[in-house]
Amino acid sequence: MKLVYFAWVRERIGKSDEEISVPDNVSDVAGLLDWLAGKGDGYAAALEQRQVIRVAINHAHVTHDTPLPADGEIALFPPMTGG
Amino acid sequence: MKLVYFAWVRERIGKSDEEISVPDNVSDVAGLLDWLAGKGDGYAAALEQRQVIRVAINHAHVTHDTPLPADGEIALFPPMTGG
Amino acid sequence: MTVAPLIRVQRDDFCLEAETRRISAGRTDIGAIVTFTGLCRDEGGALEALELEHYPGMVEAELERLGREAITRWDLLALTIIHRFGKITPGENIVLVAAASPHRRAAFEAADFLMDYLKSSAPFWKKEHLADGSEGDWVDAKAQDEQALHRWKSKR
Amino acid sequence: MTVAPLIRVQRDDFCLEAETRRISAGRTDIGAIVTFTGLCRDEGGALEALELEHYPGMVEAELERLGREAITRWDLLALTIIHRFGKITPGENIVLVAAASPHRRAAFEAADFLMDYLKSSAPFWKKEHLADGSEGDWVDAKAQDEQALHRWKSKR
Repeated sequence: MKLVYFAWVRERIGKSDEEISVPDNVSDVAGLLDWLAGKGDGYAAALEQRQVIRVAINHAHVTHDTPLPADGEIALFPPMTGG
Repeated sequence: MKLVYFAWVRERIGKSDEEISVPDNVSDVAGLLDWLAGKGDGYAAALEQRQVIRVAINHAHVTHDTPLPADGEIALFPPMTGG
Repeated sequence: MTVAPLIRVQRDDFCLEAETRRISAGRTDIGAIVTFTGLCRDEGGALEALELEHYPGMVEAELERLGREAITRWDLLALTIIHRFGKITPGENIVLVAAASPHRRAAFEAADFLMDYLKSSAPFWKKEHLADGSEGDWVDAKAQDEQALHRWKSKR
Repeated sequence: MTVAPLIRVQRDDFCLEAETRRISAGRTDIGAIVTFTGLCRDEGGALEALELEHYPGMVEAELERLGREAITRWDLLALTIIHRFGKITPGENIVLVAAASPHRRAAFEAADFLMDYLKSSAPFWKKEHLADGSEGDWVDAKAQDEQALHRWKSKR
């Protein structure tokens, strides 16, 4: 599965994207965020305020209770500030 | 006093402006409209539906109960359709 | 600094880009510009042209008054109102309102307000020239245009 | 005929006149065009530039989705959304929404709706570069931008 990061999520994690394999017991977006936060200080800092992190699966906004897809691109980013 | 007419008020009266002297007993806009309506067929046709006629005194919108000014320009016209 | 509305009543067409550039040139405090352009429609092919009659002198005074009211109600940095008169054919511009503000809501509301009021209080009258060569009627004022004004009386 | 939104996400500036001409050229059924232009402010001189990061692919998909929703809700004849990315200095354009309709209310509401939703759901993030040479912060999303969305949920 491909993860992509934007804005201060990207800066804190220290990379803009990566390929990952999640453990079998991680089944939804919330579980993914919990698991990622344990991967190191950068991840922990990026995901400290878990509730503000926005998530998109294959370019569509999703909520934290959305099941993870079998494959595809998952994006993590702060609230958007376009316009 | 100068009267100016626009749109179908102008067309029905048959002129775009005229100088008039109103009788002493005509004191407000409603009185002026009543008096004008008696001046001839064109005036009567123009002022048939008295309540839709809009009036401006010296370039400012006024209601029919407004006293006539001592001097100046009074405009009679249909509801506006700009924009 | 008090903002003064720029009012123009003219026979000629206007250029949207020129007007917004006039507003924004050399400044860095504008966050939003909303423009409204009103155009002549052909009413499904029935209309050849509109003839816009106006009351010179009063039109300018009334647009100035409306512009100043908008500037009082909203945080505007610039405001332009241009209204054409004379013969206007389908597809051509009739009116432009451009409102600039630090914030988008003020710019949207001011432009919307001005179009609502301009329709009912700026002394213009439209006469139709029909495509079949006949002389059309004077356009009737719409009751919904009068009703639109109530939107602004409950606010603020 | 179904109207499709014109979406562009680009580094370069855009021209308001060119975009409205693209919309109105050769047609006689448009009565109103409302444009919203969002510009970069200098925040009282503190800001040197904004850096706009975006999520390529998703931005286009999201703007297309919002554009189609607006076309479903309002009687639009044309709709253009252009959003820039990269480094943008004070006074420069950031975003354009242009909505055309037979009637003014639809054009106003659609442009207003799109700006509200675009702020909260198009994947762009603004980082400040400060005039004193220091690296500024990422711009925070405003609670009022989230609240603005409720305006559209009670309607229709």
